[in-house]
Amino acid sequence: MTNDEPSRRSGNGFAGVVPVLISGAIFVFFLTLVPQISAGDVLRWSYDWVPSLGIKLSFLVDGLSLTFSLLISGIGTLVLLYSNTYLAGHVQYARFALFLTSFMLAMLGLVLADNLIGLFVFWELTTITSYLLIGFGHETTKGRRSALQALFVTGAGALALLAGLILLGISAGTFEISEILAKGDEIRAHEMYLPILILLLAGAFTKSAQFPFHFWLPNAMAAPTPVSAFLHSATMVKAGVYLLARMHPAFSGTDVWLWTLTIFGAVTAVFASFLALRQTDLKQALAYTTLMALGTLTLFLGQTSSYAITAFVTFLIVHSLYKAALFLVVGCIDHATGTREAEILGGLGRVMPVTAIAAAIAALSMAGFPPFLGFIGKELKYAGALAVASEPVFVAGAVLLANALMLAVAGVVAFRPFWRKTDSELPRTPREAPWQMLAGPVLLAAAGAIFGINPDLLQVPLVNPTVATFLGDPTDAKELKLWAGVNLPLFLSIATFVLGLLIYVIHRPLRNLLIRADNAAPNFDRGWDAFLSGLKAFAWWQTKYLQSGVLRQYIFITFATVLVGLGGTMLVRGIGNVLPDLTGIALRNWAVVALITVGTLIAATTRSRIAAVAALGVVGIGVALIFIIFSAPDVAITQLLVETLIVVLVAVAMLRLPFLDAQGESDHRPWDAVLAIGVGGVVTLTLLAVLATPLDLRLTEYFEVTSWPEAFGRNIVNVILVDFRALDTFGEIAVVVIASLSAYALLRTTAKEKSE
Amino acid sequence: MSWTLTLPLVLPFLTAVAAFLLRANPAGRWVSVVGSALLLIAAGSLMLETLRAGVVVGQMGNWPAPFGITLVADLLSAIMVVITAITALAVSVYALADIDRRMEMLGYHALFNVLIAGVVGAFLTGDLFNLYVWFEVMLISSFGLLILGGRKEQIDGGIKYVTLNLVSTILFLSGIGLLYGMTGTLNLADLSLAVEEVENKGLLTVVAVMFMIAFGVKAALFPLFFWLPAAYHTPAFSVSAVFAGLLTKVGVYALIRMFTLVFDHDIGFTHEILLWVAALTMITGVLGAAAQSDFRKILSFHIVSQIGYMILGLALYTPLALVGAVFYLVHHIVVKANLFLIAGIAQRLTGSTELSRIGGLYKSAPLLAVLFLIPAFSLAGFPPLSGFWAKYVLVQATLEVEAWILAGVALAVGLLTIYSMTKIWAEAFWKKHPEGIDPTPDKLDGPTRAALLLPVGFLATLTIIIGFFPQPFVALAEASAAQLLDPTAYVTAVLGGSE
Amino acid sequence: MEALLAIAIGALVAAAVYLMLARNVLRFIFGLVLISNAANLIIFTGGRLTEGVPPLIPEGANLPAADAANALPQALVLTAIVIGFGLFAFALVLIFRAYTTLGTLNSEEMRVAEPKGDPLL
Amino acid sequence: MNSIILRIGSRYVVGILLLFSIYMLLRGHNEPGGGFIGGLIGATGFVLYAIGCGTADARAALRIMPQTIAMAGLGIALVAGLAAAAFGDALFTGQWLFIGAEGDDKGLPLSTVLVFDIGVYLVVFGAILTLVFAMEEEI
Repeated sequence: MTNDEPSRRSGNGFAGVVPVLISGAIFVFFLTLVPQISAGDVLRWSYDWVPSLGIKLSFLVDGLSLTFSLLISGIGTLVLLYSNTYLAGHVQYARFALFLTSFMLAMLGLVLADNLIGLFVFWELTTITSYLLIGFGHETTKGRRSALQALFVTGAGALALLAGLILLGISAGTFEISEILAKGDEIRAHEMYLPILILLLAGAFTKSAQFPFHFWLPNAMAAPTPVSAFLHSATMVKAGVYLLARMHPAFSGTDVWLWTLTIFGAVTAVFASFLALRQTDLKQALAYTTLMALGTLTLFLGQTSSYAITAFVTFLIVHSLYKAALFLVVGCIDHATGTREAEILGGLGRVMPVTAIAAAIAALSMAGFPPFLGFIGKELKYAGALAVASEPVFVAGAVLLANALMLAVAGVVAFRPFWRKTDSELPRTPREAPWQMLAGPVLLAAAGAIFGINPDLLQVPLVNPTVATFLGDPTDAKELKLWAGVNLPLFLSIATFVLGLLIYVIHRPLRNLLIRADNAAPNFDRGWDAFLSGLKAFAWWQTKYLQSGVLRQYIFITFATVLVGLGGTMLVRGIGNVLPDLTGIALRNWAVVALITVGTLIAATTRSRIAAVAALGVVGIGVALIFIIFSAPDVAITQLLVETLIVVLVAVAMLRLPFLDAQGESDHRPWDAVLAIGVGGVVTLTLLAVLATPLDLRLTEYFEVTSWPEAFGRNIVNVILVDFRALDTFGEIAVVVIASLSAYALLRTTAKEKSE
Repeated sequence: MSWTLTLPLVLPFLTAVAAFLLRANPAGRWVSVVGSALLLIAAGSLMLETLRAGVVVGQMGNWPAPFGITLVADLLSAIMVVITAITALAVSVYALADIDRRMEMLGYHALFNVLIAGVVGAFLTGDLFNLYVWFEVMLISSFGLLILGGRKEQIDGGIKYVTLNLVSTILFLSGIGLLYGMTGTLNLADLSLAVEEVENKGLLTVVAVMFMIAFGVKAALFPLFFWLPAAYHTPAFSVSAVFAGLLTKVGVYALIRMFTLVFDHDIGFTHEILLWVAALTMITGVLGAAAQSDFRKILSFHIVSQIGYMILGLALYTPLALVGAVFYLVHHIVVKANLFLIAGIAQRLTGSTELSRIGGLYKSAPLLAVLFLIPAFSLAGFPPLSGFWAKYVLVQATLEVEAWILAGVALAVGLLTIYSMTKIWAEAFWKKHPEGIDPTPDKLDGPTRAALLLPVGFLATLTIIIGFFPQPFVALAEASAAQLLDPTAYVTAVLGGSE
Repeated sequence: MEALLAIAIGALVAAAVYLMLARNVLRFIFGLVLISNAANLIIFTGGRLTEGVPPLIPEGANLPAADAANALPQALVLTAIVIGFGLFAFALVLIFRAYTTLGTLNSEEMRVAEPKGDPLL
Repeated sequence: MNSIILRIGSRYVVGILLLFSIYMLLRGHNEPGGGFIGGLIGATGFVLYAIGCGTADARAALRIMPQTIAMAGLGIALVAGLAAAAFGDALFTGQWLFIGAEGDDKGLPLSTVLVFDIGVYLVVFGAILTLVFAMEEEI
């Protein structure tokens, strides 16, 4: 079951240590900013990146970005420390660490960016780096498929997002986020509000894996477990949530905003919780609870009440802490036993006591038991849900159901593997994880407990300033407390425990039911395959018809374009009167033209090679006669010489070439004839129209005047060739040289191959 | 003096002659490298001169415009010449390891340098007929390079390439004849004034469409692109890299030049056509790529698709859109040439370019993997690489004029580009080699490895520089777009500067 | 006369296009010869026609005869003829070579670079 | 083709055609002719020679590989254009030297323009022969 075969060799050298130190330092740096930010300051740093396009690389540290930054760098440090042991001695560890660190930096950039385009740049950087991380198991088809799926789905959303951000920038007249947020009323009233909102939501929902774009996320679990812990607790998937949160002050407060977020969030939360319960792979189960959390967070962002916002902020932190801890725990289990299958695992509590305790604490927080932070989060969720003015029952119901299911899942993931009695054979004999791998789960779980017992540690430094980013005033934040008195949220909490425990007890029969239901329901993951093969089939189909490989068709389309293009333009734009004037033409000239025409007709229709070559010669001579008659001796001589050479070359080549048509093969092509006559006709019409316009002879007059006095030549044509337009002639002889070289090369390679 | 203008054109010719006469000498192969390096210097000084003077003009043979042939470099021309020189240098170094002795004896270096000369000439000339001549110089050298080596698919691809390009050539030539018959002049600046005098505007539009089709074939626009995917995967890798980078761009350049300078009398018609052609080009190209399973064929179809973006910029005809077009041109040359070079290395290491038959490069050749990711993700438009800015500017330009469908197309095509690039990545790099071959670069000797990897690294670095520090490039593209939209400076420099 | 020539050029183009659309690529070459002639004649005619006065400056004079033919299109046509010849020569050799390596002149059978049924990945 | 008459005859023809071609080249600036026409006529002589005596003989008589001649011609044409640099003029500016010029009589004109036309002549001459020789050897 494990995708990432943990190696027992140790030591990744610098590649292992340096990233930990970097991210640790970043975490400490952000910690030092906490007092300033909680005092109400906002830090801003800006660099004119592309002033021509109004794009700045500007960064903003406020409550929201600081909270995110702390979660990202803090969890990042622990994950990197963990990975160094988890993937000890892996040949590609250096790349892994590089990608993970880059991902972390991109994520930090994303949450700190104060410019729409800057934000987008980092957004896409997380897409790229996560693609590389998800595809870490790149030698398996599954790994590659998952990576592509994540990239494609989030990439599609990102393009919509880009369009949305550009439109937002154009509408607001600035790309600086803080300036845009100050113009909230203007934006909500703007005619582009709805399109922009839809585009932004498309970006956010794909990134945050909201239903119906959720399917890529569980597949992304193909990545090594530490990656999952990082991407799916505090970072990647939270990017979408972050975007919604960031844009909240400018966009929230409309019905569209409220209902889109509420419905998508609620549906995702409930739907995902059921799917979570359906899983037997611990990591998959966690992945789906991540979806549930994201749904819940989105749901709360729909609101503008201070309860909802406080609930959002608290649950954001809670979820990051316990989810990262649990993912890492699952990694420990996997590492120790070689499996993540819930139905096999059991009884690990005795051999892995520290892991078990960390798991238990994190799971209790997840399940929302007091005195952990999860409890406070849950209470606030209910309070927030009830604060929804129009449909409190719907929202509270959704939250209740989701919470209860989450409790059950917590039991499945963090209780059963440790405390259930089992006879199943484990792939490996388990033992306790090393300290580097325990540090993460233990610290994160402990944080959940400490903040739960003493919520003030969180309230002033982080929650209040973050709430202030939404509502403008830190005092708007609701108080975080374990005991809020006997109220409706408390009753809902109790109901959750009862329902959750009930579901846990019956989770195995329920799971079978869910599996059956899930199999019957439309499968988005299979839909993805269908989409891809449909895309390929369509591409294949259109290419087969266009790029058919048949030269005749290419030429036909090209000439058809000429006919349609020129003819169509003539019809639409008109070219005036082009009636040809055929009076007063000498008989001699009629004869020459007749000669050319007859030669042309024979060349076009004959099936005899000799006749064709002879006809070409006749046409060539006819054209030369035109040149002679109309005072162009140089051209005429050249034409005659060249035509002779052409005929000779063709004749020589034909000694080896077959007849024009195979025996009995007809080459009668009515449609080609129609096209050909059409093109010929269009050319004649255009030329007639051109001849009806006056010709400006300035250039020629200049040549006539200067040819002898200044260029010392009496043959004006030659003077033009070697002096006035010598550069043309130079290019021309270059063509001749290269043509002969190329032809020579062609002939010589033939000779070579034959002798071989 | 006009020599800064002339040198970038003369140098490749000198290099070609020298390289050919020295072809039997082992040192002959270095002539190309040295020549390209000198070309880069010359192009750089032309760029500086252009930045200083705005428009640099040289009257060949000292004959005043519009009577003789004028060479002109405005910013767009100078930018294109510099980027041509960069590509030439990268490819000529790569060719040291890629081109075998037999091809050299048959004149590879002469063909290559004359090709570059033709490209530079096309960018620098201010004369329509002279443009035709440079197109032909370029075309005939590309014919030679395409078939050099003489494998079956080269001949087959060559037939399609040659026939379709010849059709385009004839159209171009006829168009010149017609335009001359109406205006009596060939000088582009003079033409831009002369067409205003033409009374029969309908006829002028017809001729404009004729040029559009002729250049459309060169630029590989829908539905005239067939020659490109039919041939670009067949020649030597150096050759397909330089083709991919430069040839279609000359067509795009010609379109930009003609449809900003000369044919701007009926924008509502001509540029509207271009707009939809651009969209269709983007879509068919990217779908074509999605249907392919060969490294180079995928890349070839993507050229078509991305030409669509550049034409989109031209067709929108706003300052920002033209910035996008120019920026896209530059970015795309660097990136596309590089990807073809990488395809060559991948083929060397794994034995094929057919994706189902190769793999394992990520594990065995991590440096190459990085070097691939940079241009590939840049092509797909990921920030902060050069392709992102190109795409960004164009999308913004499209949104500004509220062309929603086109913006949607541009973005969706970007997504499908990601799909193709990751297909190459997943198959050639991530997947195990199906025959268990270890594609390690260690099996190449040191000089070969250096000759192959240095140019790739150089171009990748350039991609990163453009991506991370886009401001100077955007500013340059802006200035260039301003010149294109208001050609007064160009026209006065050419016509007035002669007195 | 220009009008008559315009019609003849149309006929040349039509025949050339018809030939170029044929299966046999040798016919394409024939078409190429015809259409090159047509393009040259377009330039020549576009510069208008003058009978019997070539653009030469007689000995002792500084100018050609007042009604001399337009020299510029002649020079252009000359250049175009030569370039056209270069391209033609290459195309002919290419087709010759195509026959010796691919064994056919039928363009529908030339499917090496773009084989039928390219497998989908 | 092993006729003695043809073999001997072709030798004379080569000489005559070469002379005529040079005549055409030199008069080109003032009367119909010039480098291109001259080069073609000159090449025709060697083509006939090759038909008469075989390409091997013709190549031997020519001594230098025809493609080298063509490329050298390109070089000469380019140098003729570059010569203007020495006089501070733009590329392809004609430089004239009139030997024995008196008043209206311009004497014997020598010019870079003529050198350029000689380049053209050599290119055409060399290129045609490259092509024809290779084709004859192939077929």
